[in-house]
Amino acid sequence: MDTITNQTGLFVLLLLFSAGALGSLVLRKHDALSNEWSGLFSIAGSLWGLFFALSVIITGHDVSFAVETAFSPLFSLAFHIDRLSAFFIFVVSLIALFSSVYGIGYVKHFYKTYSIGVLGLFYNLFIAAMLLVVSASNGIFFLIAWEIMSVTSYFLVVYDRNDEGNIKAGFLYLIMTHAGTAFIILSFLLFYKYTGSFDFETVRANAALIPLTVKNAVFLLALIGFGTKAGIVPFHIWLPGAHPAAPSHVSALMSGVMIKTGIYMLIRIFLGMLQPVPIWWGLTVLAAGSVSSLLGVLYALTEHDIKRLLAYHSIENIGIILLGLGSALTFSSLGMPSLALLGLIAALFHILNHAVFKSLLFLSAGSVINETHTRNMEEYGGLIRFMPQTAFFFLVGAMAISALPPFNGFFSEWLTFQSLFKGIAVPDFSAKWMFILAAGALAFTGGLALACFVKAFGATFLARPRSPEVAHAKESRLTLRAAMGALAALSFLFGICSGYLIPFLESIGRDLDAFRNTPSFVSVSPEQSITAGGGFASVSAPAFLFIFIAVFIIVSFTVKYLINRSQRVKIGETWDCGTDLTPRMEITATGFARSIILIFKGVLKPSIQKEIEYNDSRSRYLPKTRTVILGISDVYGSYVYKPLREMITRLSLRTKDIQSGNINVYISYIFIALVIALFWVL
Amino acid sequence: MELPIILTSFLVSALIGISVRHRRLIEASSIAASAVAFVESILVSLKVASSGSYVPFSFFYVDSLGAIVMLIIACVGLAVAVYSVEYLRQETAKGIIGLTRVRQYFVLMDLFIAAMFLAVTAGSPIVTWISIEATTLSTAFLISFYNKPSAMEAAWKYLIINSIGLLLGFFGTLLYFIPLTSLQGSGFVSWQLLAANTAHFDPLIAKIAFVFVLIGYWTKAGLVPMHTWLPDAHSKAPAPISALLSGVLLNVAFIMVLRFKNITDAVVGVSFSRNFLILFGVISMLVAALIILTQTNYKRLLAYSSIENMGIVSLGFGFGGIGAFAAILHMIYHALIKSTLFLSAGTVLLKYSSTKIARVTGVLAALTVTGILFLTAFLFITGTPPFGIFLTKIFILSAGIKTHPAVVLVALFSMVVLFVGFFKHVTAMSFGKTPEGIKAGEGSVWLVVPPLALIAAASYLSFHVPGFLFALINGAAAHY
Amino acid sequence: MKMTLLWTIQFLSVPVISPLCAGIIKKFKALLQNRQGPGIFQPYRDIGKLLYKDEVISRDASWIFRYAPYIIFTATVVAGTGIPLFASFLKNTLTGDLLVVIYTLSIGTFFLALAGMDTGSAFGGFGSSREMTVSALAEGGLIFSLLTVALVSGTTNLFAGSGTGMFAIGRSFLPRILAFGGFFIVLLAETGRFPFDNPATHLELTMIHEAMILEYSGKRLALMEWASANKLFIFAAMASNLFFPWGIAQGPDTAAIIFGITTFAIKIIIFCMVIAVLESSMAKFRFFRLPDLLIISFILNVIAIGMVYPL
Amino acid sequence: MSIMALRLLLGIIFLTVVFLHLTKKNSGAVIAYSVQSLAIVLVLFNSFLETGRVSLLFVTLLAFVVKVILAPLFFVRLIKKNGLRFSVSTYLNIPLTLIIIAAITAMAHSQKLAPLVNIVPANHALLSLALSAMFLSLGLIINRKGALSQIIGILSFENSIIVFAVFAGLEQSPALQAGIMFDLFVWLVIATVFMSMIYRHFGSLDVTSMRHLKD
Repeated sequence: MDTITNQTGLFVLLLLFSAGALGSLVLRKHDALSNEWSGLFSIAGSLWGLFFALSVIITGHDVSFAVETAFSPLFSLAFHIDRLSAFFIFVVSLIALFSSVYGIGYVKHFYKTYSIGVLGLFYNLFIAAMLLVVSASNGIFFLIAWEIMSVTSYFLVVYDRNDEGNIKAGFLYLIMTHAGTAFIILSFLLFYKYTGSFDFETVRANAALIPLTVKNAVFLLALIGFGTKAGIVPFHIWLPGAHPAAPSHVSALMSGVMIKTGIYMLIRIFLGMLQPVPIWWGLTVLAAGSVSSLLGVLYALTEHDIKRLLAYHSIENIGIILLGLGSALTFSSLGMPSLALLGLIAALFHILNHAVFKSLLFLSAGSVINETHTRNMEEYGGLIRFMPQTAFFFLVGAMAISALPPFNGFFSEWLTFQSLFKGIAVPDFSAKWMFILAAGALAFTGGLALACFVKAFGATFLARPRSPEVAHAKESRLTLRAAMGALAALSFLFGICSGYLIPFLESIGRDLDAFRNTPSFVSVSPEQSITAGGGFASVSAPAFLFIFIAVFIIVSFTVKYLINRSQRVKIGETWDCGTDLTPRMEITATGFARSIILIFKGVLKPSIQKEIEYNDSRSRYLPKTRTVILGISDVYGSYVYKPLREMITRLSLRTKDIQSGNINVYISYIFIALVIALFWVL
Repeated sequence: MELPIILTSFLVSALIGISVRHRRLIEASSIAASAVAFVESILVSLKVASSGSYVPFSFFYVDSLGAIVMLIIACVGLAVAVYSVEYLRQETAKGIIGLTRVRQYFVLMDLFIAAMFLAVTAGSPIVTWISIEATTLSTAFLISFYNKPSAMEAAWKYLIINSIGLLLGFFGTLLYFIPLTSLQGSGFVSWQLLAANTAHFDPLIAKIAFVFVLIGYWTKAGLVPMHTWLPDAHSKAPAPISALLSGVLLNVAFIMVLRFKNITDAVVGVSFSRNFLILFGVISMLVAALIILTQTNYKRLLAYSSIENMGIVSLGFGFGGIGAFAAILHMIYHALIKSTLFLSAGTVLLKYSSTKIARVTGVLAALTVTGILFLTAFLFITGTPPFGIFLTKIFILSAGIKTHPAVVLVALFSMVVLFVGFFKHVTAMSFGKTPEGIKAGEGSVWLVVPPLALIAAASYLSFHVPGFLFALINGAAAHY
Repeated sequence: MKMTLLWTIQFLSVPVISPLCAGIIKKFKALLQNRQGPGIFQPYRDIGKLLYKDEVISRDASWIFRYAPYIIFTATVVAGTGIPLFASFLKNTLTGDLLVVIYTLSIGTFFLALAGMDTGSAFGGFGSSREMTVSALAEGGLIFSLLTVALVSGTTNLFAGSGTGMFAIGRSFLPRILAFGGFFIVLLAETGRFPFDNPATHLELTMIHEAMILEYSGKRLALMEWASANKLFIFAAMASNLFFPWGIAQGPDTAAIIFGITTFAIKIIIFCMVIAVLESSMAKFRFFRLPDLLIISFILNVIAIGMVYPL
Repeated sequence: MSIMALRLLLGIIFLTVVFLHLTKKNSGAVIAYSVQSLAIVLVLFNSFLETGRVSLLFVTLLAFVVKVILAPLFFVRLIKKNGLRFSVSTYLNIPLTLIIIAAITAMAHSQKLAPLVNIVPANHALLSLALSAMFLSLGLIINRKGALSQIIGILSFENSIIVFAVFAGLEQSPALQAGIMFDLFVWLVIATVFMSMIYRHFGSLDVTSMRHLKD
């Protein structure tokens, strides 16, 4: 393994993706060839990435080297891959692998409409850029990779360019991410100002030179900058638009992995570079996590666009990851490194898990959309009969994201909960209450997520088809199913094997200086029982699975063979109160969530429009049609972004007055500038 | 002999334009002159790179910065000459212009380029001033080329405002000669002589002189608040001329101030002039960015973007150190990319016959290659990695963060606003449905090759700067 | 040997005793309403009868509908292994965590709601919608009330939580009582009792739980009914053992165990009576008033947790 | 020539600028400019007399031809051709203009600009006056709406610079001066052509009628 944990290993990785990108561009005249080329190289690259990342994690040998550039000593192509980077390379590669497999089949429906070569180019570059982002160790180099990641993903978002909505979503995405980058640039500039370097290692070593107020500023800047990419509320507004707009295998990568790169940098900066940190940083992160997770899931409930719904769940899960990270920060400020490590493990584990089940969900949603040609859940229904395997994979994803045991989502949320529970016991007053609120937010989030996925699965796959499109749906192609199946299996395996995974994650956390010699609060017993918080709580995934399956078999066996052998099962109609049951009588996705929306109307600010048309305008007894539209107003748009936009636009219009068109005025500017300059200098 | 050859070839080409009525010959001679200038400029810059400066006769003087700007003129000039041929043919085909105008165009363009070459290579500040004045004169009729009222208006404003600016610059230049009044008999005052005689210079006069030069020449370089003519002129001129104006002429005027800055700095120290550079730079960035946000005309948008970039360059020189290095690099990138943008905008204008952003939709569908060029150039110029301008911007900001954090903050804000505004308009133009009656397809390959070559050059320079150019940049940056 | 026996009892007692619990409530309610009422073993007879009946399944139903009863029933039984019934020393460290129990029950809720939507009936859909609304809002209160106990006892293992005496730490008395208040509200919500749901109704406008299982018949209906009885029993057991941990067996000593079982039975019966009294004396709430109640439960628990470690 | 005569010439230059501010007729402006140019030529001639360099005589002649003869000729033809007797109005009325003139003159004489006028201490007063003339010319261009007045303003600005340069001893070599003069001539031609084109396009020489280009 040592043989590949060096720079050659990394170059091979980048080379594979570059070859995929360029090759598919060269072959752009042949759709199929280009697609296969891009797919094969990205698969090969992802496999190599997995191999490479695992080698680094297992051997613990950092890969670190720099290629100097001629431009300036400030900027070098510096790589530093420690275990934390390797973990993220692992996550990127893992999801990229299945997305690429899926893509080979999925992209076929773009043939002849759009250039497949361009898709292959940006797709491979996007993955390569993500790999660079998590392995760069020079600030400028990092920013370059970061922006390439943003721009390539922008082009993937607007790939389906005939849809005006996609263009708008892409626009919002790129300007938000650009604004976010400005904040990041500013924080790096502040690093440079006080440590004289953009190199992360140098900054870390000289972090003591940075005054506390500047550190605080850096914290806020980085939280906003990286939070924009991660989709923290209220900087999330681009996310529900952009993720659905991209082709589904790209959405899987964006939601599953790309947004985590923001989290990666938050970990890197807050836990890696700027230790020790003031306690309010951790509390702020906790608050951000609580708000994001709760609002994310609430907004998801209001959606009937399946991919937007999933996108909002990404916000929710980023919130959950932030809860883990926030508790890690808080504990480290309180001098409880073991608990901090627990929080970090929870965050890392959830990053991995969310990547798996969110990409699974996006891929299965993509399969559904591919067959039904709409993202509107109100037009689905009954797909479980037409696409049984897709339905099953979606169900697995839904259970995992709803944190139902024994799937992986449960175990990372369990760890997050444990770190929050332990936080309630800290002696610091404000921290204690923040932890209580965070735990409450997480508890409600869990319940609401469950409701949301009942809605999503039920409206999509169950009951009768609500539009004729559904009836033509067929089970998707083999590569699509293979990718989804593998992710579903992973989602299950990561749950069952959480006991095996946790030591790995712990070794990753220990790579950070703050935790190098920390006694662990997470242990795994021989029977795979995970114990967290120094014996505070424990759970065993295999035992749970065993009991569950055993009981299930006993129950089914008993009911089927011991009790009733003589009775018949008749297939009949659903009871319809004597009328003809039509799909229009089924509950809709909007209707399902309506009660929750109304309960949270203070937050969501729904608008209900009712339009009734009468048969006879004089006697208003028999309505002809009745339309109810339940809309959710864009609160952030109307209270944050719109005023901001209007303010800057007004400023812009004011500035335009300079260009009044009158030449006399223009000349007077020069005169005034001259006079001011003369009398200012003298 | 390189410099006289350059000037002569352009003058010969201009003469051919005046005396001959054969269109192909005029076109060929213009391209040939640009090609000769291109080759000779590279030779000159190689010489400068190896020896620091190049003084063939006492009449000429090329330092590192001059050589860089010379290269810029040569590159953009060649591309513009090639592009102009096809551009004017298409306009003739559309019935917009006749042969007389074409001849006029090439003659004036040749004179214009020649004047710019002379401005950066002349050994005397006064000759420099004369040639910069000559650029104004030769371009005035190019700006009013289409003879429409708005074009007339633009040309008039251009003429008047720049004349005033240049007269101020002239006055400032004269003031720099004060220490030389004691040295009797020297008829010809060269840049070197000025730089060598700073010892007797009254600091207060040096400051006043610098203010006049700064306001004066920067009127021509288009920094706020002296920029007012720029969006008008750059948007009304034919697209290739806009490329020359925005991409090249601004730099030519800009570096004049830098030359005087060196002299002033020798007298009163660097901080005096730096403050000016920073102030004008940041104001230019802010104003240009804000105006771009609600711009409705894409050629004006590009013009404002030039103002913004001049602001960035000014900021870079104002911060000094690595900022100056980045500023020079930025100047090069900006010249190449802004020309690309104007040339692509010209192709778009040919296709859509409108400079209103609202009337232009679906460029990617109608003009695929040009659309991609435009989009790429947009990403380049707004500082999106991996393109070079990102690096130069970061370097400039990091040069400033230590001493002027507030300025850096404003500059960063302007960059974001500019990106948002520019991107909004680019999105509106690139995507969407092509209007009725616009047929898809590039007009001619020669409308694509010149901008493609320019952007290719800029992209290449983003990743690798050839040794001699690097030596030139370092040599020039060492002075600031 | 003894432990195996005890574990078998622990495993079996949830499914075996739960119908009895439902029967007791029904009987009490009947008595309170001056009716004779069915015997307390009537639920067993009902389940038995249903198990042997023929079934009708909608042609719109998918495998979700068919397998949901088994999964739901299994989930309740598995959850039952994670809670203390009569012996707190059976520390189930594998699945006895409060979150495991809660989320295992959620599996049941999840499939119940899906099954409700599966047949395309209008009733099933709104039943699921209401069920998920209530359970989503109950989640916070549920976790926090158990968390109060967990914090008092220093572990989230529910068995250990029932092992500490109620007055072992004097200052934990108030938090526990508050948490119990919260828990009781959640109990009513989760088990579909008044004022949240009327377990006996088939009136379209008010039913929640019944709406979802409307399409079931035969053995699947039996499992559904049984599972809901299990759930009721589990909640009652948690309420009695975690908040009033009296008499529960602390060690594998036969007398203690028998005492534990007895006190447990008494506590359960008392709970059944309380529920019956409540159901007889109270009207069902309008649906949109329920969130207030659930929020009250959550806030009670937040206060309780805040008081566990007073500063 | 005596210093008194030079002062007189400079006074004439200064007064012509003031007159340019006040006159309402285009012809008056042209005449004022010719007078001003003549004064400049005399000043240049004086420096030829002092130095005795023949080349300076050549420059003086060139200046005479361009400024005193050609420029007014162009303007007069323009005025005749288009019948532009009256100049377009100003922004400020006459009293206000006078106040501004006073303010600008005071500014040019202010202590702040002392180093500038002390280049040649003997010519201190002259330099101040030349500086005032410069600023006043700028003020003229700003205040006047007429294109012709603006052109004359620029020319008068240039004259003031020349006169400042002469008194400050900053003359350039004759070759360069000739170049400058040639530039000026070309500029003059172009400006005149533009003026007639503008008149054709806009129907007046009022620059405020040009309002196509604004943001």
